[in-house]
Amino acid sequence: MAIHRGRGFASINYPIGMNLGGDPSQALVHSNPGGKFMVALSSIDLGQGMKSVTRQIAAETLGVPVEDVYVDTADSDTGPHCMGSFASRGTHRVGNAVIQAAQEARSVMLEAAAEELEVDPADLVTDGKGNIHVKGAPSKSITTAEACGAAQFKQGRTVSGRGIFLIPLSEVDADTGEMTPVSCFAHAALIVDVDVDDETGEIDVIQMNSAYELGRALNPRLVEQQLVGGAWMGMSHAAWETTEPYYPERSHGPLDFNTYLMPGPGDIAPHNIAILERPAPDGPFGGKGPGEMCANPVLPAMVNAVFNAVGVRIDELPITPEKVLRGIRANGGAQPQGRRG
Amino acid sequence: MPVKVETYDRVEEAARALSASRSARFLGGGTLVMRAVNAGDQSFDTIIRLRDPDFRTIRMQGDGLVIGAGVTMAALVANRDAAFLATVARVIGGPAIRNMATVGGNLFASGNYGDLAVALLALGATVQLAGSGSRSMPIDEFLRDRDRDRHATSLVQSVTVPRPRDPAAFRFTKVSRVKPKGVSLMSIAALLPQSGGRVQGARVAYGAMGPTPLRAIAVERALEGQALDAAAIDRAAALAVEGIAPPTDALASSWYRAEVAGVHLKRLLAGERR
Amino acid sequence: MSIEFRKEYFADERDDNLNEVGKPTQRQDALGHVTGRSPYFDDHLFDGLLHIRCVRSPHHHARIRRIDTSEAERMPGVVRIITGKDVPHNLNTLLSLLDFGLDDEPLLSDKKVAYKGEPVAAVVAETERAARDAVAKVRVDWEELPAVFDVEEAVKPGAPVVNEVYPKNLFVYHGRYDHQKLRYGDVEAGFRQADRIIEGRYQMSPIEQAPTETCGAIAAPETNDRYVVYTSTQALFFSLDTTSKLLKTPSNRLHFIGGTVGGGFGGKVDSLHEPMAVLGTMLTGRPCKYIFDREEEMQVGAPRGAERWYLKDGVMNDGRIVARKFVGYFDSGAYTRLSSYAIIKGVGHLPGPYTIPNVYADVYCVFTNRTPATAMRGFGITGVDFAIEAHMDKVAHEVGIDPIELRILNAYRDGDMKAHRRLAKNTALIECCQVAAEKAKWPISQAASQASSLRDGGGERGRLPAHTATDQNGLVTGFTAQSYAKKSRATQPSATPPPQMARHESAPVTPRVEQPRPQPVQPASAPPPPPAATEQRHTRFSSISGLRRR
Amino acid sequence: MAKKPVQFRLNGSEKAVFVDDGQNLLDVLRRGVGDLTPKYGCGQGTCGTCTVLIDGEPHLSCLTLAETIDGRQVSTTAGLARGSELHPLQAAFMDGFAAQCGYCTPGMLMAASALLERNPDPSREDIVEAISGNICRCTGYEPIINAILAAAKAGGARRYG
Repeated sequence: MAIHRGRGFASINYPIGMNLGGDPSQALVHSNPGGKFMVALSSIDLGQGMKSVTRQIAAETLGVPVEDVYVDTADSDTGPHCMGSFASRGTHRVGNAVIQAAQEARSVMLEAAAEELEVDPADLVTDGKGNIHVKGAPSKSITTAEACGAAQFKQGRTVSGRGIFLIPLSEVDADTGEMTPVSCFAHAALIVDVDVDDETGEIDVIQMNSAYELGRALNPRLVEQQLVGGAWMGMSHAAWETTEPYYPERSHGPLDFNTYLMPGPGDIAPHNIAILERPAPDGPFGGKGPGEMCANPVLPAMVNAVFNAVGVRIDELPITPEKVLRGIRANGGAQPQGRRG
Repeated sequence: MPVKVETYDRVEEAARALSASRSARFLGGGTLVMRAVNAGDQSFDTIIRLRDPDFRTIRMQGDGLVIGAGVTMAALVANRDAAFLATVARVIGGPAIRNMATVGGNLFASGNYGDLAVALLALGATVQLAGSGSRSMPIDEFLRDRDRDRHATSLVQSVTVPRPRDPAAFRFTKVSRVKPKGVSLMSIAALLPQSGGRVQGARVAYGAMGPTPLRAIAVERALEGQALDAAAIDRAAALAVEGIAPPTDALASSWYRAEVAGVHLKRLLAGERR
Repeated sequence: MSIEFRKEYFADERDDNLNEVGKPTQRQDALGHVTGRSPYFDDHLFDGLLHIRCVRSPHHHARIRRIDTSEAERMPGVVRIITGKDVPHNLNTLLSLLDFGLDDEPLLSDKKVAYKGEPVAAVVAETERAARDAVAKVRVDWEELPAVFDVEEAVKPGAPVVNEVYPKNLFVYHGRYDHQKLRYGDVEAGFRQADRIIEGRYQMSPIEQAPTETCGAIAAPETNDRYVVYTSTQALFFSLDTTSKLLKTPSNRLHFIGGTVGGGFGGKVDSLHEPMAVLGTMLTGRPCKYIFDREEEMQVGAPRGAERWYLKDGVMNDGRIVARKFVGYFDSGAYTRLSSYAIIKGVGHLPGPYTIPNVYADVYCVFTNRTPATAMRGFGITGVDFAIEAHMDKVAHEVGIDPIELRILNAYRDGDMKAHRRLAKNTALIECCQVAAEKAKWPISQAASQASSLRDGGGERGRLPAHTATDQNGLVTGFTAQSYAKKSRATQPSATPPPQMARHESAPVTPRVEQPRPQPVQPASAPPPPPAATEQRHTRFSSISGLRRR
Repeated sequence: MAKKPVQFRLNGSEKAVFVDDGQNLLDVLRRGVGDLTPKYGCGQGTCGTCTVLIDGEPHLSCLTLAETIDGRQVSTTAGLARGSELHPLQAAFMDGFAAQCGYCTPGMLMAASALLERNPDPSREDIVEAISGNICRCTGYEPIINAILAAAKAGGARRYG
């Protein structure tokens, strides 16, 4: 018996938003008289953090503390249209719609503040802590609560805003495939180390090292959640999951979590992540959307690591112990390809 | 048809009710029967439930351990007298499953389940059936006939397991695709008592290598009377699937099982832990 | 596990001093999650709730001769049995909302089934158990038909017809072709010029999204003759509009509530449950729940479909890839759902993040007798990225070059022309490669470690190929182009400006549609800038978004 | 179909309900007494989202015949916090960003709380074992393991219900 260590690499880019565009999202923002804001969406939080990232975007744009904003997702009576949570479009599309809505609400708030302070609204800035003051004269100030209260009860203004983001639908040339798929891409490169047992074909993931470029990490903890969980899913797709273990034969399809295989908590490996941020010109605060792409490099990196370990190319996913063992047998034994780094 | 639950306080009553109906199932820990109820299984309409505390006891009887069929995996792990089985019970399911799944239920588990039954088969346990046909039978016989429906109406009351004199003579391994708690791609249990440095009375059993746990007769023969040295182990491993046609399922193909059975057997016999 | 932010990269393109953005703020939903109070769709209780379970095909492909529900109707607790004739508009395709593809899938089949598990009737009953018991009593007289499971078998002449709407078992693109084409330069010429040809075949497996919460919806009568629907959907208005269409019910009579979902990963877009639950409520006047059990989620719920890719590269001895050809097959299963879309997305992604002067792709959306495929995390991309990156490793091995250096050598850079004929910008592949190598202590050459996405792109690399070889292979007749992605003769992709520009002069963000720019200099006028607002918009965007450099 | 009366303690308070034959505990908790914290994930015993404690030990409520809990103590995530004071595990799950979609969280918390009651100073391996019957599809488990370690350090073994 021998265990062979192998290293595999893969790098990818990932299109942000629905391909070809044509996928609008809207947002509505309004304040109550106390200067607390509500963002109404019909977008979905599947766990990716839609409620949280749009909340931060709204607070940043409004110039108020994040505690002053809550996001309500997905009630078709109150939330305006959104295409949905898929295609890594949430942060990009909904985030931009929220910026637009929040900007409109902010400008009304500043107008109300200006009227109270008897200054030009263009001279006003927010401090992000709940105050609005004259640029360069912090003492001439009013709280956002006072401004919103005045707007409601004295001035008759609605501190609210509407936002939509739509990239017009691109056409596609049937003969050449010429098209405008998306407006920005995220990037990743990943190195995975695996151990391969040359008698059983079993593989263990030992560690991962990666670099992800995702525009801007709008919330670093949410990004971390996506990348750590996404790499786990990539590893799972690579070597565990299938609904049809003998595809294209339809037999022996798993019906539960015992036979639909996914790595358990004892299978996970240390993952060292570096995050690069090259803001997307049209992303909300430069953000792209890391949710989908984080899994993708793991699949090819794993098959490449198996090749490096034992010289077997697994061109059909998932990498089962059986495929590895058959490959080793076909080669007349393990053929380690040499250490990398 | 809606399911009906009948509850009994004495094992004889439960056994009588069970044998009186072809469409009744006995509820152990629920991991098999309640799953079937939830899935709308139309093959039974009555659940027989037993509240007899004796059903959940473990006691010594001579050299053997009498384990009530209602004893859970968790109770088995916690019992000092059953320490030799703890290594097996501990690798079955997560903690919640182990608090529910019973020894009796495990005898009826099929497919990728039933690791304890594999161990009991290797240990040469006997199964006690309750009711009018109250009797004991070797576990080999019980498992052989299990799926022919001969015992579908019998209630397993307890299992008697001879305790290996030398704890090291009993070995168990489970091959799984998920750590730490996948179901069995295969499990192997081996009882290898030695006398004068030679194996005497080898019993080797597989799980997930057939419709029920089964004995590796060719392996046992190859080991019988041998010293457990590398040569003997190799000879036995080469016969790992002699006379056995392993199944194909979602976890692995028949080919793969046949290919690696010898590898895992060899590692178990040689005491290699991976 | 460790995470680090490499702020030194692209630092001059960012303002890192924002108030809220970039902060590790607690999730708005965290307290609800840890107290178990987050309201998922099934966490809404209704008195008198009815349960829906479907009668499903045991066959991969069969004609329905007769459905006999009489015994099931007499079962205790059964309130109603629904069949295809009860569905007001019993034919749909999801992307008809975008005018893409033809209606090809019934909610409840009444003529034939094309995959194992396809629903043909639904039982509405007082308890889930009663529904299950009645499902077992529905008798269907089946006429089994030959089935086809392999994508390449399915497209051969004489293969069983899976989906009558597309008799060749192939989706039709742009009303013209039985596949989506990509033609950029001349791959055959590229292959002739190459030092070596490297080929590969890659197969991606079907995969279940496997959210811990299964798909489902609860519908109930609301006041004012409306229906309220609690749903696990990933796309509220997709589900609402699909329900409106199938049930011929105005959208404003539907009140959909969701947004808190126990994982989706793409598997909760298909909108199968909402129409069924509302239909049950319409027919019974009572709240109805329709939810997949785990077994259904695993095998009847649409998976990420399998993909098969053939790759052929023409490579120079120094590692430069000069031609890359793809032939791809998406296994769509019995119906279209979203596979048609994924293929255009995948083709727009080719040839991966590399600058290759000659690229060719033929990608087919194939119907087979299996569970229809749908979206999953990385949809349209994950499978082909597996193929591309496994292939890159093969190329590196055969050419004898370090795999990371091969990527950096061929990586796309700012200003390069991509195969879909738009210029690359905002690229960062090279930097990711370098940082990953550094973290893993994988040594790479000095040239590779000094390369940059910002340098050495454009110029010759930004030019469209002088000649592109085109063809009319796979031409079909009898189909017309729909409005989705339809090629007009105009040079601008859209005649009307996007709505938010028309409405808000202070729009913070202009959707920047990439344009073909044969001479890649600085990004020129992006379409369609509203006059006079440009400068102000840029200023606003910069100050609010924290972007420094355009 | 006859209904059977069942009396039990849920998070310390007395409950009395009528259950159907064959009805499982998950259904009774959610629809019978309105405790929606345990979730349905499979009904097969393979996902752990419905995990509750019965007499302090983790059980799968979907596989528990409801009438068998008569006279027993059931604990769910609804009973973890003391008023508005979160259980250390809940606080650690928040601080550690150990929940994404949140659907597996109640089951994870129950599995973890049973562990900490028994073993206030668990190793990483002990934790991996304790949550081995609980599926999480979002996080990759690492944040959950770390949160449980952090809760143990913060004195997570606090007895409730």
